[in-house]
Formats: sequence, structure tokens, C-alpha cells
Amino acid sequence: MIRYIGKRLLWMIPVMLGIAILIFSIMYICPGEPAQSLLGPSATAVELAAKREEMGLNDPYIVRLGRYLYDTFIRFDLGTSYKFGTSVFAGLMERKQYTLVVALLCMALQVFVGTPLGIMAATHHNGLWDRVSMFLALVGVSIPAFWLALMLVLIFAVNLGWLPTSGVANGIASFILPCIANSFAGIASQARHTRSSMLEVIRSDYIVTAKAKGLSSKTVLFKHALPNALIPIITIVGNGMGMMLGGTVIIENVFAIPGVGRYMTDAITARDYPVVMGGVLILGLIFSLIMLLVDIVYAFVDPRIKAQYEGKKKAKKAPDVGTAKGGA
Amino acid sequence: MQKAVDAGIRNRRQGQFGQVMHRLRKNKVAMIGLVIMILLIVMALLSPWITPYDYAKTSKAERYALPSLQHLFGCDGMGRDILSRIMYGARASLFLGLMSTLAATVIGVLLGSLVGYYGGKVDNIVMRILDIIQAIPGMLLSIAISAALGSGIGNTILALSIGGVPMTVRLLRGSILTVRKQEYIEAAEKINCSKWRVITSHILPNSIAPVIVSVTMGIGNTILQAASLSYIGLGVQPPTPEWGAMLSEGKSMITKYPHLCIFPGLAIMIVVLCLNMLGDGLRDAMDPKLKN
Amino acid sequence: MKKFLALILALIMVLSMASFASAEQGASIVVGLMGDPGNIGPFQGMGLGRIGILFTTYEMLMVKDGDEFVGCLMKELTQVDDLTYDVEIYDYIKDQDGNPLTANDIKFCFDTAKSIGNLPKLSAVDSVEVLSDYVARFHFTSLAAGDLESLLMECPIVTQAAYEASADQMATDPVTTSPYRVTSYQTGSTIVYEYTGNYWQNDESLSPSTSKHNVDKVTFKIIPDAVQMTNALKTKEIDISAFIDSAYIADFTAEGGYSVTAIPDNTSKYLIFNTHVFQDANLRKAIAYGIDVEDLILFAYDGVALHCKTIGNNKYPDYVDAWDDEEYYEYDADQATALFAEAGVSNATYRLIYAVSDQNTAMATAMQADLMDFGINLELIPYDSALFGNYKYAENDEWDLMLDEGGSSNLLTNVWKLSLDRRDQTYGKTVGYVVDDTLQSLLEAAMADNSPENMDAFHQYLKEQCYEYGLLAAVNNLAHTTVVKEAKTCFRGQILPGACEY
Amino acid sequence: MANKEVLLSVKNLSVEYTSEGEVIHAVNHVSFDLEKGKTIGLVGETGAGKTSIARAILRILPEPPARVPNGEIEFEGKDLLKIREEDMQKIRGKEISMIFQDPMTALNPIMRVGEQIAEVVHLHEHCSKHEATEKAKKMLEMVGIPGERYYEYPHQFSGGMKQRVVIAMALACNPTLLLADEPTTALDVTIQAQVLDMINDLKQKLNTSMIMITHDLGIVAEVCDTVAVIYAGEIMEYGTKEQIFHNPQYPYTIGLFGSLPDLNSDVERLSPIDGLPPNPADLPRGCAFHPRCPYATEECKKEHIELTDIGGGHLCRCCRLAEIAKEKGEQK
Repeated sequence: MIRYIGKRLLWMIPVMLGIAILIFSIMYICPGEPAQSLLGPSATAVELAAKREEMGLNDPYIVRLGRYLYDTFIRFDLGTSYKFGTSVFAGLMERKQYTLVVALLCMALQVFVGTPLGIMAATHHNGLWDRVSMFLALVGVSIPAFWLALMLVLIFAVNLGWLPTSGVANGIASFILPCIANSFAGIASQARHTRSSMLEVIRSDYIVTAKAKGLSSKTVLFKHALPNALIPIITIVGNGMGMMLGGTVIIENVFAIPGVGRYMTDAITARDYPVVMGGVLILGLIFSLIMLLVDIVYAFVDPRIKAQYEGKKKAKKAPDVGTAKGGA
Repeated sequence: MQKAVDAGIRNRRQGQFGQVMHRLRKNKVAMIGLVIMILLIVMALLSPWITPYDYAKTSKAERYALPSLQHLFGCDGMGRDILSRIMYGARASLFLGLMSTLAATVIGVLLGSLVGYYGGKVDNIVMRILDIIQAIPGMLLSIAISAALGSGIGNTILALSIGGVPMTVRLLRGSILTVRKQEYIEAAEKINCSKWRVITSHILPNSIAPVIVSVTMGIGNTILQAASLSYIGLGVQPPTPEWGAMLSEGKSMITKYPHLCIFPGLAIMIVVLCLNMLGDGLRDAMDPKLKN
Repeated sequence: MKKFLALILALIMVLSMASFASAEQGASIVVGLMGDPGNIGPFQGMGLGRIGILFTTYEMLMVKDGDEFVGCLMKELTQVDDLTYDVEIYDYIKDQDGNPLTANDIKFCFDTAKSIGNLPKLSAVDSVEVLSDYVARFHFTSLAAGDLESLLMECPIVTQAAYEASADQMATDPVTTSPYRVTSYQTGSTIVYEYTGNYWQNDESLSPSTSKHNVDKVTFKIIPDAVQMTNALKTKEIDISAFIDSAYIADFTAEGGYSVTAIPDNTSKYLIFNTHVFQDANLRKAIAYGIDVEDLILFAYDGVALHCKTIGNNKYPDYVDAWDDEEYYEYDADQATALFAEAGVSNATYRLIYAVSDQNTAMATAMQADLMDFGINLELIPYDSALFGNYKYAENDEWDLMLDEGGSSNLLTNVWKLSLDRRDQTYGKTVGYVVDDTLQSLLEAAMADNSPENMDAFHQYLKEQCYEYGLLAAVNNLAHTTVVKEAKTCFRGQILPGACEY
Repeated sequence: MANKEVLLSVKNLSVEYTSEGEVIHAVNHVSFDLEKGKTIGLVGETGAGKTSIARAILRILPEPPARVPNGEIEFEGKDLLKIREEDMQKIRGKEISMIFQDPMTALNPIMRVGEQIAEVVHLHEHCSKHEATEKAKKMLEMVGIPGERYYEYPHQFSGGMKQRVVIAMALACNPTLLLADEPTTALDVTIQAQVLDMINDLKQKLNTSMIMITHDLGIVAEVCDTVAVIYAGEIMEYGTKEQIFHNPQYPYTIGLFGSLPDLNSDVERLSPIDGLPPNPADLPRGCAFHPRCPYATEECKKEHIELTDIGGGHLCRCCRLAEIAKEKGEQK
């Protein structure tokens, strides 16, 4: 297993190189003027051209790619943001804690509310509870995040005044509404996936065997059924975490949370190349690490996958001899 | 006596796909979903003739008119009838939503089964490429596509579906990994079925379920994403109505005139609901153990 | 499950009560900002977020107070010749760390700003020479009307010692001569200023409104979402904001405790014709007559905007008031039909490109609806601002009509210059690809001396040729609670927290 | 036959499944008794309802589709259909345990084999985890699997090995009643013999009584004491092994034996029973076998026929026994 993880970590290098080259090429062919957003709307074309020259944006593709790769992978310098003037890495670090808080809270809500909902829906298949929770899940998925966010603000902040409307100044209170709004879709998809994979598992023979052993229905559910249904659920949670760490722009915009999502999106609209490229690289790294973690958890949960990771030689198939002493 | 026998024979003749369809037709909920979907598609196709008003006709008098008898869903900020815009908008939203979800699913399933079936080298290479693609923010990918390939429906669908592919592949790969080493798969291989047959008739039916769920859930935000594409030269240009665009237009008036957002939101929800009902039905039909 | 939910709700109640209890003490004000200033160092560009905090953070040599230009750090301005001026500053200016401000610092600021290049106007400053401790001589490359004041207002002034001492070029903690000092900077969220107590200028009469300090503490809260800005004002999390959506204005005037004032926005919107496509002036006029600006104002700004009579609004000193009662292509269906017939155009399709925003989309859609009556089909192509810049600043045939906007902080000629001055475009034509020597010479004359005659000459010629058609100027709605008696804003329409009465 | 004390008494048990609107009568009014230490064989074609009887006894029928409309299952003074779920859980795996037919899917694929055995021991024997592990290792040895393989996973075992694990699991808490649902069907003949020997040994050692469900008459001969022939969810003939093997009365039983290849008679073709088992959704009136019964007459089709004792506890549900005996007499 360690060998597998080692191999995967080595694979990170080509992945990071791939991301760097891909994102650079995208920003290269991507139309739009970083100079424009820097100098403001009342800049004239002549001034813009001078600024482009000064930012070295007119050099040929290969020169700029070489310079960029050298800066990033040799000197580990992601450059400074055109708009903010601060280094990209510092910009991301300043904003990461807000995105992290939202991401972790939402993932917790997704797992600890979504999964039980899914299990209950599966165990009462086609029962009332199944219909109700599945309808809620569908509503959760199709409601646009900003709509839910603004409705929550209207009720809890403006009318009831319990919670702040936006900003991050009020400690945990300012993260309650954003997390509920942001996690609604996550809970919905978690519940749906859990229900679907639990339904698959509940009808298999080893569940009948478990029941026949006299285990209580709770033990059968949580010790035998759920572990077998985990694989798709792990994929959803892993992927969700990866996305969340990239920040959720809509929630960060509506609740004025200075997170990574807004930082990146503003950078894309303003064509702030260093921030976009640096941010994508770091988020790409985090994403690949999470995907590696997901694969490891796969192996941890399901020995058959672990066997496939370790390749053919180690996991031997028992020869069908088994004669041994044969009976008493 | 005879009835059971005939059922048995007929089933055997239809083969696996026929049986799945046969069971699917029996599932009432799935059929309701299918019927509504067909109704929506028909409404979208006929919309130019059956919409009560011209979707682009603005009128100063009826700005933000609340839902009334003349305007069932009320009017938007430009005095245009929301009901007609939803009916006409269904063309763009449904087409874009369904086509890109379909494209993402087909590519995802193909790639996912290859990755799941072969494992080892293929698995590693494809998954790493997916890691790379998934690191790029969706908006940037769309801008790059619009810049490199130009605008047009084909590129819009490409931009919308690229986002969905990695997720489908990961889900499929996950569940194939558990099924891959099952005895019945090895048995199928031992009687040297073609690789394609092993994948389609043995591996996929037992591992497709999570993909169906994720795809049917994903259509909702695919439609929403289509709106953000119109700013970068892809997707539908104003004033052609499109549900996602209607929602973002109504966003600033959400507290004063909520009906601008409610009805497009409901429309999207109905589409997601139907697809999920169909998806559930399909998944149950694929699982022979499911008799009820 | 029910026990679990009850627990959560109780937790929320307790938490939120605690956090609201600690209200701020002392006279303080919370200002809502739409744009994120980002780097608040002295020599960054003029983005939306920065101009919101500019005068609270920095002081300039001169500043425009109301309608006239007054000195701030500058005590005396003496002209040496057409392109050389001597600027004398007060000899007792100290910044917040106590560093004295001398002519050297003035030279340092202008040289640094020019080298960073984010303040393009400064290219007109050739060099700055230090004559004595408190007198600096400015040599200019060219000085059109109004340029002198706008250049002396353009560059924020800090001491060289403080600038070099700062680790991040004052990106987050500027040391300036302003009465306010940044005490807390939370990226993208809140910036808090507090009055330092030892402002250098104690003679009230000499300090302009931008340097007043009537309040002890100013908190800028960045709220990018328009609806949330309204909500924040409703829950009194912010006391004042200049970015209230016109649709919600009614909510504030009706309820007691709020007052609203409309502030004309610098930028105005205008329609540019691609003269490769629209060679015939009649066709351009037909389209101008065919568009009803009242529709645009109603649909895009809920009826709250100024109908322009030229390219730019009527707030500028060099605006000729006579134009207000002149006819300027007001909506006239018959005239438009006649002109379309004359131009021999019955049903044609034109591509209208514009930078995407709710207002622009609404305006474009309204124009489309109006022109549809004349058989003209307008194809709307929205682009995000960076992409739009691509098509605006290059000679291409990707567009036929362009909805553009432009503004200037001081003079109407500067607004005209943006899209009509051939020298400013790399391809030597106006944005609408016009090559018209009369237009250019009239513009240069007006820029050199913006007397009413010159201005009117250019305006009438432009109106006659209809190369571009001024539409409307938006209005920012400033709303505030009773914490503020009377709100003051700078010439860019941004709130001056220090200058408000409390 | 010393202690004729009855361990299990099934009275008038019926089981129905509802699927797609149709009601399927899998088990119809089955009654039989089982003495302590004895083994009863339930014989019949697939789909005759044998498995449903066993699952009904252990009450592990999947509730929504399945339903037990009537019947009593007396076990050690309690009616298993009426007692509370908690009490039933104490019985499952301890008093009554079950061996399943398909070893491939009977084990939890992601749990170590030994742990799956230790789990039932730990649950019922109230001993420490360590003791349970030891007991599980001992059980593995008993079924011929080396103890070290405790920590391996099901996918590392062959079919036969898995079935041994299932058996070890079933016998871990030495149950008083063992329900074996075609334990050897999925195995090849050599392994089958070993498994049967093992079951017989354990029966002798632990004096376990058993219900052996099979369609393989060879197994019945080797293992069972009494035999019940099941057809269309009903017991058609019941008796001791000797009575059934030497003197089959019910035409279907005769047919079953007829379809057995008999080494010492040189019959080229087997004589299978023609036709297919009836559709449980609409069972034929009267004797369920009459559509396929060579001796069927109008009388068999009229009304339901009761089980009649034709001597020494040998029951049979046929109204034309005399005529059949006569015709059979002429053929010999």
C-alpha cells in the first residue's frame, strides 16, 4: 500500500506540470485585457498598449511559458497580483481560513445530515419517509444557491434580526446562514447517493446472513450494510470537498465573505494572470491530494480494491485444495 | 400456467435491454416522470405557436406586473410575459441541459468503464488527466473554448459537459472497482465474451447506479451554468429567454418581486424532479433483485 | 432527530445575542462599499473600490471641493510659463509617523507613480524639480484645459521615508498625512480607520472637505451584492452607502430614519456607430431617432437617470447649459421612418456589443424592442468587461453598434477625448473608426480652451454628423440612517465620511 | 426413537409474496414436526417454496413483499411468529441457525472471514473479543480451514471454502436446530461429500436436529431421517426415509425417483416428469400436480385433497392410491 501511495505522489509532479502548462496556455489564448482592469475604464488605448508592453505581455508564448515555469517550479514564486500588489501566495493564505470554515462546516452538514437522511430513505423504501426526504433532496438540488441565500437572509437577518446579513465580523454567527445555504445542495446529493447505494446493498445475501446471525437491525445496517455502500459516498464527499476548497463564489459574493472563490473569480474577470495561475496551481495540488486520499480510503474500506492496487503478485487466490483433514 | 410461461419466453427473447425497459414501463413513478418530460419537450418545440404573448414584447405599463389572469406568471422587469418566456426558454434550457448532460454521461461512462475495466496504467493516466482538467475553474474552460473554437451551440454543449465528465468517471470507476473482481465477471471473461460485451452487459448494469443518480441531479445546475456562459460569447444571447438567465436577471429584485425568480426556479425543479424519477426507475429496473 | 434540531436552534440564539451586544462606542460610522479596494497603496490605479477610500486614506496637493479647486497640501501655485508651474506646500506638514513632508517627497511621489504606471494621466508630467525645501517646480509635456488641476489632484502624496519603511509599499497599512489611520485591514471584508488626533493642519479654514475629520472611527464594509447592500442598510449594519439599487429606494424614504439623495454618476452611457457599416449620416440619425431614451431610463434605471444632451452629463463646468433646451434626437417615429426610407434601409440586422451588466442588458433589450418597430433587428452580444475591451480597442468588424460608457473627474472635453480623439487609439481613428479632420481639429480646439464657443462648435458638429449618440447618465442613490445628519461626497460621487455632519 | 420429544412443530404455515399486483402463494398450509436430534428433508423442485419455509421459521423473510398470513411455529414452547423481535434475535444464530445456498454472496465481502464468525460468537456467548476470536479459529479448523486464514477476506476464498465458512458460522454457537438450505448445490461433488460428512459429524457430536432443504435425492438418502415431498408449496407426501425410498406413493414422488439414473437398469433415456411447475400466482384446483400427473382423473381436479395416513405415519395427498398401486402392479 505504501508503494502505491509513493507511486501516486510521484505522479503529482507531472500533474502539477500539466496544470501549469494548461492554465498558462488558457490564459495566453484567453482574450481580454489585464491592463484594462488595472487602469480603470477611462484609460485610452495608447495607455493600455504602453501598460501591456510594460507588463511583458507582448513577448512570444514560449518565452513567457519558460519564464513562468522557471518562476513557479524553480523559485517557487507565484508572482504578485496585478490588482492587489500582494504576492499571490499571501493573498490565498489570507483568504483560505474563510473558505476553509465554510467548506468544513458544509461538508460536516453534508455528511452528518445527508447520510442519515439517505439511510432512512433506503430502509423505508417507497415509504412515506423515503418520498418526503427524496422530495426535499430534489428541491435542495434545483434551488439556485443565491436564491436560497437571499431568502435565508430575508427571514433570519432582516426580519428576525437573529443573524448578521453578511460579512465575517460576527464570528461563528456570520457563518451560519452561508453554510446552510451552501450545504443544501450537498445534503441533497449526499442523501440521494446514500439512498441509492444503500438500496443496492440492503437486498444482498450477506445482509440476510447477518440478520440470520441474530444481529439487531441497527448493527446489520451500520456494521454490514453501510460499509459496503460507502464507495460512491466517499467519491461524493471527496469531490465535494475538492470543489468547496476552491471556494463557492455565489455564497462568498452574497455573504461578502472574502474567500478564495471570490478572489479567483475577480482575478479571472480582471485577467489577473498571476493570481489565476497561482490559485489554480495550488487548488489543483490540494484537489489531487484529496483524490489520492479518496483512493486510499477506497482501499481502506474495500479490500478487493486494495488487492487491485497492490497488483497481482501479493494478493494470492487460495488454491481450491482445502482438503486438510476434511471433517473430523 | 400458460401466462407465466409466455412471460418467461418473451423475456428471454428481448434480452437484457428489453427486460429493463419492460420493468421500467411497469414502474408508475418513472412513467409519470417520463410523461412530464415529454410534455415539456413538446411544449418547448411548439412554444413559438402556443405562447400567449411574444416573448420579446416589452411593455412599460406591465413592468413587474404580479401574476394575474392575463399574465399567469406575471411580467419581468421589461414588462415581458414570464410564462411565454419560460415556455420559449424551455427550448434553450432543456436542449442545452439535456444535451450536455447526455454528452457528459456518454463520455464519462465510456471513460469510466475503460478505467474501471483495465485499471493499472490506463486507470492512472486517465485519472491524472482528469485531475488536471478538474483543477481548471469551469468558467475559464468555457472562456478558453469560446476563444479557441468560437461560439455556437456545439461549443456551448462542450463547455457545459466538460465539467460533468470527471465526476461521472470517478463515480463509475469507484463502483466498478468493487465489481471488477467478482466471480461472475471472471466467468464472463473465461468464456471469452468480447471485452465490450463484458463491460456493457456484466459490469455496467451492476455499477451504473451512482452515475444515474449524479447525472439526474446534475442537470439542475447545468441549466443554471448555461446562463453564466452568455457573458463570454457562448450559450444563448439575449433577448432569447433562457431559464438560468431569467433567474440571474430576477436576482436583484428577489425581495421586492420574488415571482421573477420563483417560476424559472420551479421550472428547473420540475425538470430535475422528472429526471430523478426516471433515473430511480431505471436504476430499480436494472436491479433484478428488485421485485416490488 | 427533533432533539438535535432544537439544540442547534438554541445554539444559534445564544451566539447571535452575544455578538450583537457589543455595539461600538464613540462617534463612528460604517460605510458600505460595492468594490473591493484590494491594495490601498498610494500609486495603484483608479478602480471602483479604491476611489471609495482614496480621500479618507490620502491627501493630494490640490483637490476639487464643490465646484472650485482648492489647495490641500499646496499653499501657493505660481505659473512660470505655459508648461512650468511652481508648487509651494505648507512648511509644517507632518505624516502620522511624524516624518516632515518636503518638496523631495513630492518629487519622489510623482516619479514613483510614473514608473509604476498605474496612473496614466501622469505621463503629461515631464519632470519635477526641487527648488527649495517646500517649493517644487513642475515641468509638463502638454497642458490642455483643466489638465493642470487634474494632474495636481491625481497623485496621492506620502513621505519617501514612510513609503520605503513599509514592507508591502503600504498595501495594507498606509502612513499618510491624512487625519485617519488604518487600524484594521481585513482583506476583502472590512477596513477600519481611526482619527489620529494629531492632524498637521489645525487651521480649519485652510483644509478642504476631503480632509475634514468630523468622526472618530470610519469602518468600510465591502458588500459586493446589491440586494445585500440594501439588507445591510435595513438592519443598520451599515449607516451609509452610495450603491443602493434604485428599485429599493422607495423602502428607505418611506420608513422613518433614512434619507436618500441622488448623486449624478460621472460616467455616462453613449452609443457608438461603426462608421465602416454606418457610412450614411441619415442612417445614424434614423437609429438615434428610433431609440426612445425614456424607455432605456425606465427599464434599466427604474426611471431614475439623467437624459443626456451630449456625450457626457451636464454636471461638468465646461458644459454649455443652452444645450439642455436644444433638440437632441428625442424619440420621433416618423422622422426615424423617413430617414430609414431615405437611407434605403428597410429590414437589416445589426450587432450591438456591450459590456455585460444588468443595466446594460436592459438598455440593449429596450433599444432592440424600439428598433424592431422600424424593421431593424438588433442582435445583442454581451461580453465581460475584459473581453469587451478586446473589441473596443482594436479595429475589427465584429460589431456594428457599441454601447459604451466613459467619464472624467473634471471636464466634459476629457469625456469626449476618450472615444473621439484619434491620437488615443493605436489605429489613429476614433473608436467608431471615424477619420474626420474637422472633428479632430474642433476637439483639439475645445481641449486647448474650453470656452463655450469651442465646446458648442464641437458639440453641434458631432450632433450634425451623429458619429456618437449620448444616451443617459446613471445616478447613484446615496442612502443613510440618522447617524449622519448630512452626507458629503467628493467630485467622483464617493462618500467622504470625515466631511459628513453628525 | 427413544426421546420422541418434539423440538419443532410447524402447523398450517403459509407464506405469500405480492409482486406487481399479483399475490404469489409460495407456501400453502404446511405442517410437520421435527424430533430432537433428527433430520427432516424437504424435497422438491426449485420454486416449490422450500426456502420460504426455512426463512419463515427464522423470520428473516423480507417483510414488504413477503407475508405470513397464517400458521404457527412451535419451538421450545414459544410460537416463533408471535414473539418480539428482540427475543427472536436472541434465538437466531444461537438456537436456530441457517446455512445458505449461494456461498458466493453469503459472506460480507469487506469483512475478514474470521471476524464474521467471531461476531456471532461474541454476540451470543457473552465472552470477550479474544475468546470469540479463538473460538472462531477453532471453528475454522473444524471445517478444515487453517486458523491463520482468519484474517483473510472472502474474495481470497474459493466457493467451497466460503461454504465451509458459512457452515462454521452457523455451527459456531452449536445451535439446537440447523436449517440447511441446499448447502452443497453450489459445490462440486468431491467438496459436496466432504461438506455432508462434516455436517453428519457435527450432528452426531452436538446432537443438532436439522431441516435439510434439497432437490438432490442422494443427499436425502445420506443425511435425512424423515422426508417431506414439497410441490407447489404443499407437502404432498411425508414419511420416514425408508418408506419414501422403498414405497413412494404419490405420483410426483414416483416421478422424482423415475428421473433418477439407475445404474443397474440399462435404460437409455431418463423419464423426466413432463411439463413445468405451476404458476404460484394461480394454483390449479384440487391436487396441484394433476396437470402433469399421468394418473390424473376428473376426481383429482375437483376439490382439495387431505393428507391421509397410509400406514406407519406414511402420509400421502392422493385420492387414487389404490388404482395407481394396481396399475403399477401390472407393469412389473
